[in-house]
Amino acid sequence: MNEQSAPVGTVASHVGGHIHPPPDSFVKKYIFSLDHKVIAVQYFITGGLFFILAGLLAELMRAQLMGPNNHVLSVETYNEAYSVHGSAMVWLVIIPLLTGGFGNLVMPLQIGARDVAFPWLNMLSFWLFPPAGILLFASFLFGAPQAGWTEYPPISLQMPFGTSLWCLAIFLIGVSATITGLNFLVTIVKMRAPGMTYTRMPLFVWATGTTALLSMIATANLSAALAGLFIERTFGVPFYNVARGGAPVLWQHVFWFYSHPAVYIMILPAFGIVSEIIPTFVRRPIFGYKMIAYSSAAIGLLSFMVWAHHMFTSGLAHWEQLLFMALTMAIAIPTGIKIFSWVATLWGGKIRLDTPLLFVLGFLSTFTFGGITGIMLASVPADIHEHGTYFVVAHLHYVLFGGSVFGIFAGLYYWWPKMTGRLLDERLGKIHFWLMFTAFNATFLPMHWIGLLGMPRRVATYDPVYAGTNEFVSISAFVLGFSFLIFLYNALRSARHGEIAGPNPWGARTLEWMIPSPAPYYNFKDIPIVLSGPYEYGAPLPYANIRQDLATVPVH
Amino acid sequence: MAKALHVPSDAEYADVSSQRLLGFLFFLISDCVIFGDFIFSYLYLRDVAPVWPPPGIERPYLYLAAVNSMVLFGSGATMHYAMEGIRRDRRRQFVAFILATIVLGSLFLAGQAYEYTHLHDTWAGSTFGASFFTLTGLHGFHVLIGVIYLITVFIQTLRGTYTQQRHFGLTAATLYWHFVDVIWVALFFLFYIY
Amino acid sequence: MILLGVISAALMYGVAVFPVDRYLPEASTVSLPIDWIFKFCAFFSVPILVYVNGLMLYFVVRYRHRPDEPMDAVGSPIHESRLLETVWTVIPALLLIALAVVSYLVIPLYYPTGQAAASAVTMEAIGHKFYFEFRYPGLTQSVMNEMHLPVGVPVTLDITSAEETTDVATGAVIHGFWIPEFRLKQDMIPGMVVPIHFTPREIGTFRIVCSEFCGLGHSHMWGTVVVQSKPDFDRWYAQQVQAGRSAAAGVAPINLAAGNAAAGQALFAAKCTLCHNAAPFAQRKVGPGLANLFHDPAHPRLVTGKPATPDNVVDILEHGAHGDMGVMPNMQANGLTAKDIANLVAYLKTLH
Amino acid sequence: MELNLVLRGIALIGALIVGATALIVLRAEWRKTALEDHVTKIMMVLLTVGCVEVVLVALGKLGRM
Repeated sequence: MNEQSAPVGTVASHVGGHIHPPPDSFVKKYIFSLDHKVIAVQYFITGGLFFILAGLLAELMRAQLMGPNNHVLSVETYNEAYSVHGSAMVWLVIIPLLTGGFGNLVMPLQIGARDVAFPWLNMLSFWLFPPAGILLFASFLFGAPQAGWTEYPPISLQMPFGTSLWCLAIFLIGVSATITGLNFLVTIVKMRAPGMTYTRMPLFVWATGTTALLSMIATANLSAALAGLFIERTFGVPFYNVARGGAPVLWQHVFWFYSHPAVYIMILPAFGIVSEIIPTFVRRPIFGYKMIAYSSAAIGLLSFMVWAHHMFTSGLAHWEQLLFMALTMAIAIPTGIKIFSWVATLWGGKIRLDTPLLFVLGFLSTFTFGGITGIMLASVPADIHEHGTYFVVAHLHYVLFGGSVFGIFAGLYYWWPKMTGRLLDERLGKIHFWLMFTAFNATFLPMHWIGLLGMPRRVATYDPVYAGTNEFVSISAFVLGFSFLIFLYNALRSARHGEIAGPNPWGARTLEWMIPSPAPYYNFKDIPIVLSGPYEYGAPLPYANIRQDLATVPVH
Repeated sequence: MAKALHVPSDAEYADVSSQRLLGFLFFLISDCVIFGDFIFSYLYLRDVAPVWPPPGIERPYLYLAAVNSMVLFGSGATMHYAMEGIRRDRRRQFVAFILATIVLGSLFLAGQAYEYTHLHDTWAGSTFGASFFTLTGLHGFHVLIGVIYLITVFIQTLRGTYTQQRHFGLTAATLYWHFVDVIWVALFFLFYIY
Repeated sequence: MILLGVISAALMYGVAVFPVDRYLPEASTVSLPIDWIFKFCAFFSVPILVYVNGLMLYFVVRYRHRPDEPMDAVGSPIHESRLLETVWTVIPALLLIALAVVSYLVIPLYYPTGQAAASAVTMEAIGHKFYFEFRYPGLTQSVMNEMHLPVGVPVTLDITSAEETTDVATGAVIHGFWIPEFRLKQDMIPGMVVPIHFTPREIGTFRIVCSEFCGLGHSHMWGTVVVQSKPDFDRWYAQQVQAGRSAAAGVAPINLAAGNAAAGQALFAAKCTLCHNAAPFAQRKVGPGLANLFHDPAHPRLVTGKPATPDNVVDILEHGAHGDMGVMPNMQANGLTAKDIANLVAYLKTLH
Repeated sequence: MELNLVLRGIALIGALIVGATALIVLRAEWRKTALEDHVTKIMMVLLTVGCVEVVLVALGKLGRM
């Protein structure tokens, strides 16, 4: 405890300076931990397990779709598989990993705080998450949901009890995400180290802050919508059932009012990760810091106003179609600004092509493509043809897989040493990247084509004219699944054989690298004082109260 | 162990309170969104219905609701004066007004219960009933929680948990109670006036 | 930069001349502007994709950290460039505005507005579990799954979903009405009628696909649209009028004795197994298992409440039924002839 | 109909008192600047709106039976 010396000067009364006592038992240290870094690891492990389960469901689906009229799965099981796959990937994998995982691991460190504002709520958020996942997968025992992750009524009102479990599971996740959002937002507003103005915050913090706001507001709405669906299913309260005066399109409105912001909840943290990794490996300041930061905020704001672009074929009034089309196109502009700024940062750098940057470049390539197809979907007449087809399936995987999941892996390779103290193997990492990148494109690129030609989504079989393409897609999907095993091996291997990382293996300049790896439970011995922005490569470190002798040179 | 007994300084208390206040306001915002979702549902269902309320459905009794609203709004005013009592260290003012608030809140719940039992429509009976009972029920649940919350902070205050300087729990309870009031302003308009 | 420009230009040219019609016929008038919009997007996307990816690769190679450089070498300290940032904000914005304007102009083309709608023939398309029903003006009966249209005649299609029963468990669902070759899609939403407007411009047979998940039969919910010349269409229409009259007069008799169990088994596999197992009652899919249909002491009565006799089963096969498990479509919806029904009953009799 | 009049009377008088109180509180709070004071101001404005609703209902100008 001697290390935990009394902080000095003005810093003592700063809110980031408070600290909870050190954990004194196994349970408090690893299970009901209040430490944001331990909670982050808990999110990573739990989310990783659900990623494997949901991924296996995807492989089963692709096995069924190897050929037309296959009978690997029954039609019912196939419907259940894609519904649970989608729900789990969105709510049990991407959102918890990016917000609960990276947000918890990195954000408090980057703002120079000793924990989040409400550590106990943080623990509660996490412990709502495994039960939600178990409920969702337990729904298979009672007839899992079949109507996709969107669960449009009236069909979702007609399904067996599993759909009610789905409602409960996602409700729990919703509560968890709302609490996390609230917690992070207070943390970012109140607990930044002295001198860290909003425009000196690392870009990941900007992204996490915007995400937190979206989580807090949009996810509360999701909880309400799910409660509506649940009480209609359980007590027959008429909201969505036409026969009782309800309106199925109402669900689409309230669902997408959550789920479009949710798309940005899933991508903004990945933007943040990319914005951290690029300057570190390019060894120069990020190009257009303010534009990237403000575009995050703009995306956050606009994301609440575009939900009905998922509903262009749901009989909206013409003015609604026009309004939502225009707003959707508006949101493409800040997204474009980010992409162009990242590419411009590469100019004139001293680029080290390590695995994290490799994943970021993969992200840029695939996400840009997903963004472009997004614009095609935003135009109402084009969407009339593309809606509900494999084109949409391809688009959303380019954004959520090519975007979020590539971002997650980039972040994992980047912050793994901070989390565990050891580096992941570079060679295995590069093999993982190339295999994943190639298999990803081979899996999802052809889907655009068959979607445009007339293959609808959510089908267990299809017109035999698409057989060849589907077979190719399925084989690629199996290779894609295999590529994750390389990562799994690499991760397990690093526990024993991984190179010891040291505090700052990449020579980065944000605050999380200014302390030992893994970070001690109190994070900062003294709360640092921030003197300027975090990406001034070549200048002296902009921190007081930090050991100045820490190297900011990459170790390899 | 020494840590656990640590008594925060005034500055620390102010810092922690400011965090909690912000967190509490964010909680109220997200709660507001939940009400907002069901209000949107109500307006949407009303918009697509050919006639409103649906055929055969009677609206609840207006003037009882008016008196009941007045009771709830009155409790908002008394809660404010209870809070003022703490801020100015006038204990008896605090006790009198918070008790008045608790009584008025319970009266509102009683009025609500009377209204529920005398309506012909039910929760699952029609789209009107669905929205009406979901929204007012959710609100009534908030009032109930609020009454329990007020009783809790009242007892805590009697035990000396809160003082003139340190009373974040009471601030939060007051804000929560005002919030519940203000939600009713919207619900009263939607179900009895609009 | 120049190389990337050349690649972009080549690809843009490729997009511009891409023969969409060869891969997916542009069979309705609105398919042309919709494809044009798609090409517009693709055309301007090409340079964005080429430059983002190309510059990324070029920079990574050109500005790589070379082994002879010191470990702490850093790159250019430039933070921003107002000019560049303005350029890459304004140009995409202008392109998006152009796209929005074009889209705005195309939207009215597939909704019945103005004069075009006035001259159009109005029909109804209704989604069922799991087939499409079409109602023509002047026909007393509906046409199932196969829509016939005369080429070149404007059509307004009122699209909705059938409210099969008022019961929640078996009630109406949302279907999607999609004709890929027409580039037209509209969700079939119970309680809502949404009209769309188009003119077929090519003769041929095209698919109708359900594009919104609607239950177990969704994967198989296909129909066809047959676009014919005006004389062919008139001939078909006259036949339908005739069929309607004879239907009103009474259906062609079904000769149960002539039923062929082997043919019935093939039919059962093709048409019935989506919803029914050839297994005991309890092994239900959408409907019950049918193995002991005529010999099940636990279920002596059919869904119609009548005894399980061949004649009453024929009745269900002909006219369909509404039950607590779901809806059994009628013979038109299932595409069955009188002979098919006889074969099916013969097959069902052989099951124990 | 007696009951109607009694209830309307109670609602009218009560709402006038509460509304006036809310305005007085609003005036007293107006110059304070802490976060919770701003929130209180918003709440008091909305409370006044609520009282106006009740007054108008009691006077028979608004409301549906």
